[in-house]
Amino acid sequence: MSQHLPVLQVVVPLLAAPLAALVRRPRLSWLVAFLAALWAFGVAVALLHHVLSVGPISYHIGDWAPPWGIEYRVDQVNAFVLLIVSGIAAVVLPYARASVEWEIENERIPLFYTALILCMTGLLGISVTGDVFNVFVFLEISSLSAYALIAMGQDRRALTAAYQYLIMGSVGATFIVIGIGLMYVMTGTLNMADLAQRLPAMEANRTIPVAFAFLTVGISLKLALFPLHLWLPNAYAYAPSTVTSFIASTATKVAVYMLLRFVFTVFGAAFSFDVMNIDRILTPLALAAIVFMSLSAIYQPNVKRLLAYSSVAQIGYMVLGISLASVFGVAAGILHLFNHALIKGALFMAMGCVMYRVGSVRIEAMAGLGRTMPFTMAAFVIGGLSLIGVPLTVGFISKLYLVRAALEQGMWPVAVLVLVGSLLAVIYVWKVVEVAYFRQPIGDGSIREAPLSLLLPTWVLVLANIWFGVDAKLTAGVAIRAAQTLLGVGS
Amino acid sequence: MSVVVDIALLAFLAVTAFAVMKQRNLFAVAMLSGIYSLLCAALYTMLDAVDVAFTEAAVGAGISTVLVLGTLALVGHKAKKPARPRLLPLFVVLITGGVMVYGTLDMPPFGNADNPAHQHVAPRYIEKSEEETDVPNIVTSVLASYRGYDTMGETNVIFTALVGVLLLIATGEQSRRIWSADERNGGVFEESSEPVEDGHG
Amino acid sequence: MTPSVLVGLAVALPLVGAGLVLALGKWPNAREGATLVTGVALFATVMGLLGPVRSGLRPSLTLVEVVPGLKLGFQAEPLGLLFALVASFLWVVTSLYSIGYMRGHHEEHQTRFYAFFAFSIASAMGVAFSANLFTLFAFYEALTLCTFPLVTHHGTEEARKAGRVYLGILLTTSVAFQLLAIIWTWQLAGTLDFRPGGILAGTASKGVLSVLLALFVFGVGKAAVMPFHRWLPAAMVAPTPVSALLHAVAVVKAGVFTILKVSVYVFGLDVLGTLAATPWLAWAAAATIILASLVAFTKDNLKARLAYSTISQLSYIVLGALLANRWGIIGGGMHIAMHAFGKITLFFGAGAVLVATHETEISRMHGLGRTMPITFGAFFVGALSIVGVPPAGGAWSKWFLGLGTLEAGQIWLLAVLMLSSLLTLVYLLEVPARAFFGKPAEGRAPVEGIHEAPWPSVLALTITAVATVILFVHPGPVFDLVSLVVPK
Amino acid sequence: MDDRVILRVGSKILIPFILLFALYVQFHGDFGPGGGFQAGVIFAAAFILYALVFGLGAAKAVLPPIVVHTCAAVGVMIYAGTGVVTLLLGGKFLDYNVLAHNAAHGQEWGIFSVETGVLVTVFGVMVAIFYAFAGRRRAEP
Amino acid sequence: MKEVLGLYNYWIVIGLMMIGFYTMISRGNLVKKLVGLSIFQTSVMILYISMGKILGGTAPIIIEGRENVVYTNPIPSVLILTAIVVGVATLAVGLALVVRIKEAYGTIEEDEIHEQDDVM
Repeated sequence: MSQHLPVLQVVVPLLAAPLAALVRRPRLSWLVAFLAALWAFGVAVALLHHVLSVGPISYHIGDWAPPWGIEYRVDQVNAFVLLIVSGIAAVVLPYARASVEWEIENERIPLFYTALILCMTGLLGISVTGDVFNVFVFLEISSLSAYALIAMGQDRRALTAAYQYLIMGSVGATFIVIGIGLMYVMTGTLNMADLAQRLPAMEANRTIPVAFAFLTVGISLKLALFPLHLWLPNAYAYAPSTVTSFIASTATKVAVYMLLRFVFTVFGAAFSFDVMNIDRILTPLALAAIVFMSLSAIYQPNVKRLLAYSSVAQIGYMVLGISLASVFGVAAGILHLFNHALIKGALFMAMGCVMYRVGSVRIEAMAGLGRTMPFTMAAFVIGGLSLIGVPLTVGFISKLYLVRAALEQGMWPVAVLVLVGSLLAVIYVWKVVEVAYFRQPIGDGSIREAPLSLLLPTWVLVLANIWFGVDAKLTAGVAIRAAQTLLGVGS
Repeated sequence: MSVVVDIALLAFLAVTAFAVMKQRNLFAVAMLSGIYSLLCAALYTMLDAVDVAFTEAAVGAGISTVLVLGTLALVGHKAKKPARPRLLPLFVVLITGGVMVYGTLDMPPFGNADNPAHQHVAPRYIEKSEEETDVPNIVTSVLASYRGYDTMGETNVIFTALVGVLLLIATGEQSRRIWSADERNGGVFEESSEPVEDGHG
Repeated sequence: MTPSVLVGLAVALPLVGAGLVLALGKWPNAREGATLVTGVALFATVMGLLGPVRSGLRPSLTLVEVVPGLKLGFQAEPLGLLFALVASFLWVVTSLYSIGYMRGHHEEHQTRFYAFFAFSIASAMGVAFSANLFTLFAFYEALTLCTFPLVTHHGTEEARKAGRVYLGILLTTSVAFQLLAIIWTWQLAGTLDFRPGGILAGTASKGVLSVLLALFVFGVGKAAVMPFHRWLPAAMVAPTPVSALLHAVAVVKAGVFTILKVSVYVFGLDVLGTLAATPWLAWAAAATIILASLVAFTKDNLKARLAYSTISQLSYIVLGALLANRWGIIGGGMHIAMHAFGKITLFFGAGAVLVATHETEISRMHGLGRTMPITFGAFFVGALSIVGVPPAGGAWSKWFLGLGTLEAGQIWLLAVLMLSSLLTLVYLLEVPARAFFGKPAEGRAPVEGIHEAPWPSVLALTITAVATVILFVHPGPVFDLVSLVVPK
Repeated sequence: MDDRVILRVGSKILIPFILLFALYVQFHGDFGPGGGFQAGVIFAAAFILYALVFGLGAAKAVLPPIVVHTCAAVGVMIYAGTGVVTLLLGGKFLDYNVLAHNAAHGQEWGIFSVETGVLVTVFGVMVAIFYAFAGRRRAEP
Repeated sequence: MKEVLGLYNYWIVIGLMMIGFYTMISRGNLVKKLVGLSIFQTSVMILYISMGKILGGTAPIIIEGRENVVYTNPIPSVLILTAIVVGVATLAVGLALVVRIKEAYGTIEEDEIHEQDDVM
């Protein structure tokens, strides 16, 4: 069965989704979803292990050899992304049970879990496929379910946020379709590897650069690259806690992966950087994201929104790494992909705990939580330190690689801006911490620590933040190898 | 002959699309978009894409129109006049369109059998599909077998749409919790000034 | 136990202590007992390393390799050992002092206080024994974060503001400059290990290395070179034992220690001496010495005056490092110990006055010397050490620093040192002078009813004052240890 | 029960033909335009017509929501399940060749099976979405 | 001349796309935005199908017993079948959202919704 792992990664959750809808009982559908996530995680671990020890896997669906059939192709890059998506799902689902029971009406819960698995399935599907149109199909699965999930938030602004996301997401997806169409018309193929072979002959052509532009803009909309991020803050802020935790740590990451895949594998670094000069656009935008979005985060009165802005800034770090186009830079981007998933997962889950007990995530609502919810706030503090990039947390490792990559190319202003971003993070994280620890608790003192079922998964991620910050050999090693694969150097 | 029909259809499409943009009665918009789909279906037939034409007619003109009308029955049918001409959207659209036109300049000419798209993967389907799958309709064989996995994804997409729709509007009653989430705490952390129906405080 | 294990133990013990403190929070006596026992055990552990290090061993311990080439590891070398010895010894004394102070002052959240105190010491040990720049930076930041709750201990608006300044400056400098410098070093040298003779020789142009040096000097915000000194006076809102140990010894010494380490083991004195930036930065330190002394004059609040005095004295050590010669390093290294004992005595004195009389302003301490003779006597001895006159230990370090300036041919720097000593003499000795010879301030009840602070506090400040004198009589061990850093 | 009698009678006559046409589209998909998706839409159209003419309640009586919801889910499972069966028979996912003794036959079976899945899902989804919209009461401003 | 005519076809389609796109991003009515999206997507589909067309070709359904038939490229058709489904799926979810927004805000005009949300 092990040769079928790539497809089982996607198909089993895909079968679990209708099952979760059919069982109709909240607890049972939760169980189905949880098992699906666990399965996906197990398969992802096996795949990563296989890829690292044996090498990339190509799976021909329907036994039609590419480019005639659809190929699943797993290498170091997407094996890592699969691990992130499924890992976060496996942690979020145990967390979801209590949180969802509290935030979602009972009769909707089975469908909620169905949508959650569908979202995960879509993201896994995007990551694992080697066919550009298949990317689009699974992108839509994940997007449609994400729109619905975000709209489940209790605040009515969740609805408008979801609508805005739907509009911008659909524009992005349509742009991607246009890009795919233009590539197809010039090459006659949809398979990534095949495209990569046929595109270099087309470099002098005017159609391919346009295809490239549409794909990049479309993907940038999906990954919320500044200034195309407008959908993100509200969507993260008003979605249910579980949804925010899951989507914030996975959806944009997979979009970044798409960017990597198209820029490096399909078009090739030589075309993207030497002909299209994509770095001249991406680097300034990434830096602008880091600075302006961190500044915006400082002024947010709602902590989930604050973290959302911070996410846009952090996406800037990933894109910055990619735009450096060196092994270290791309590795830093990929590493931050993983690390930021851990960081934001932990932070949003901590906020979910607060939501569960306090009913609000406004900054004022944090007052005194350092005393009333010590474990939740400790999780937030550690997550926040990791976000800032304090040594021995994952955030530090990301910044280390990123700054080094920038220095390697003599781009010291970039290095300085990256660090300035960290300092801005200090301000917005500390704003929350101060309120939590220095203000008197409000209310009648009925606020208690969050239940264990919420705390445990949160702390799993918090500890992962430390673990992979202290021993980053695995993650950094994979990231470096992934970057080498993408850039086609060494191995 | 076919070129004339082709151009006429495209002209009709342009008129319809423009009318959709200008029209403020949403019922009319719904009907126009249905017409747009039907015209598209006709165009697809002209372009030898009969399966697509069939589907567009059934989905675009049929299901989509029914959905829009069903929505309008719930939300009313008058659209406000746009406050003022918006320059930014126009700018974005012109740029996008300009870039696309630029991109077409090197595109292989319309309908030419030598185009690269017709030379690489497609020929094998045309030559071998009957033999390999015993299905004369190549679109069906590609859809269900060669690229069957895409179609599975597609099936999943509509299933996802259903899940989304049901999550949003499954119950007949209106959602209970549509106001600010902070309301439950007695408005201590009031975030939105939007009061509950009877107002408070 | 092998010396390597001792190194690890030195970092781990305070952590264990913190755990014990938290566990015993409900029983104050047991809790303070735990702190004291841990302190003594720690000191013994560090002492255990003295023999091996003096005999030339450099026991080391690698915990984990974070990413290839980047290790979290410890190594005992003379300079770090000296810092660790000073910090661990003074931790015991300060713990003793704290017991009197915290109880006498009826402070709240004492468990949290002692726990974070222990965490801070663990971080300081980590800094002292770090085997490479990465480890040093990790514990440097940990030290900042662990002391933050101590600075803001009272939780008042004032404390919070001070906390913001504290964290703001220390994190900004360390992240924006120091971290940048560290990653740059990593990129240039391919390693971050501390090696005798440095790791940067021949890796980049002198211009680049000059920039790098400047990044280090200003990036180590804990060394409080102006203009990044504001955090230190701000930190004075903390309870006095915190100011005494952390902001006169552990935290600030971690800063200057970092600069010494970087000078000796990253740049190497040979490289350092050739850089254009070195003399300029030395002058920045010199300016800090003078300016901080002048500011100290204007402060009536005793702790504020001591804080500015600290800023001034820290720059002596920075200056020592930047002289880039043997005497400068020896003088700087010795000053870590000498200043520590002197300054902690002064802070203990300030705290004792506060506990006994609730006075913080110098102008209101007239006549207190008569009722608190031990306190002010000790204060006098401490002040002498800071000024650098016999019979206190500070005389030796200043002597070697002076030698260093001469060897570097910087006669004007020597003049700066002299002038500053003169200023220090005036602003520090003013305090005991007023206490012994001044008349009681108006508006305050006469001195009856006031007596010495609780006995643990008095005992502590006596110990440090005596130690200051002993360091004058017996500077040998300190000198021997430091000179191992820069063999002839 | 009044002036819409022609509509009612007309649709009653029409609906069976629509259903029949849907089946034709489904099974003729191999040879001409059409297939599971189009057939599903037409199938659904028949019921939607029924609901429009006879009312939502009547339609739900004939075809309860739970049935259409189940259809939607089961269709997906049929499709993916076909793939799983091919896996279990030792082939690649969706490799229909292993479904029968010769490859072309297997393909036929496989395509039929997945088209059925598509039909069932599309039918279920379309009717269910229609139910959802039609069953929603108008929001009073 | 023929080549310009060939491209002319594409340009009209691009014009259609842009009308849809403009409707979508410039109009404040939420339903109209979705119709604009739908026109945008449909026009992209026309582009695809145009790319697949071979002049003088016939629909890609194998005709038994005849040789030398030129069949139009089936791949764009296959892709667009999927795209149509995706389009209607997006439309359905979008419309459901509009229904909910109407219930929550009492309006489906973007500016009025913003007004309600901005009054903090």
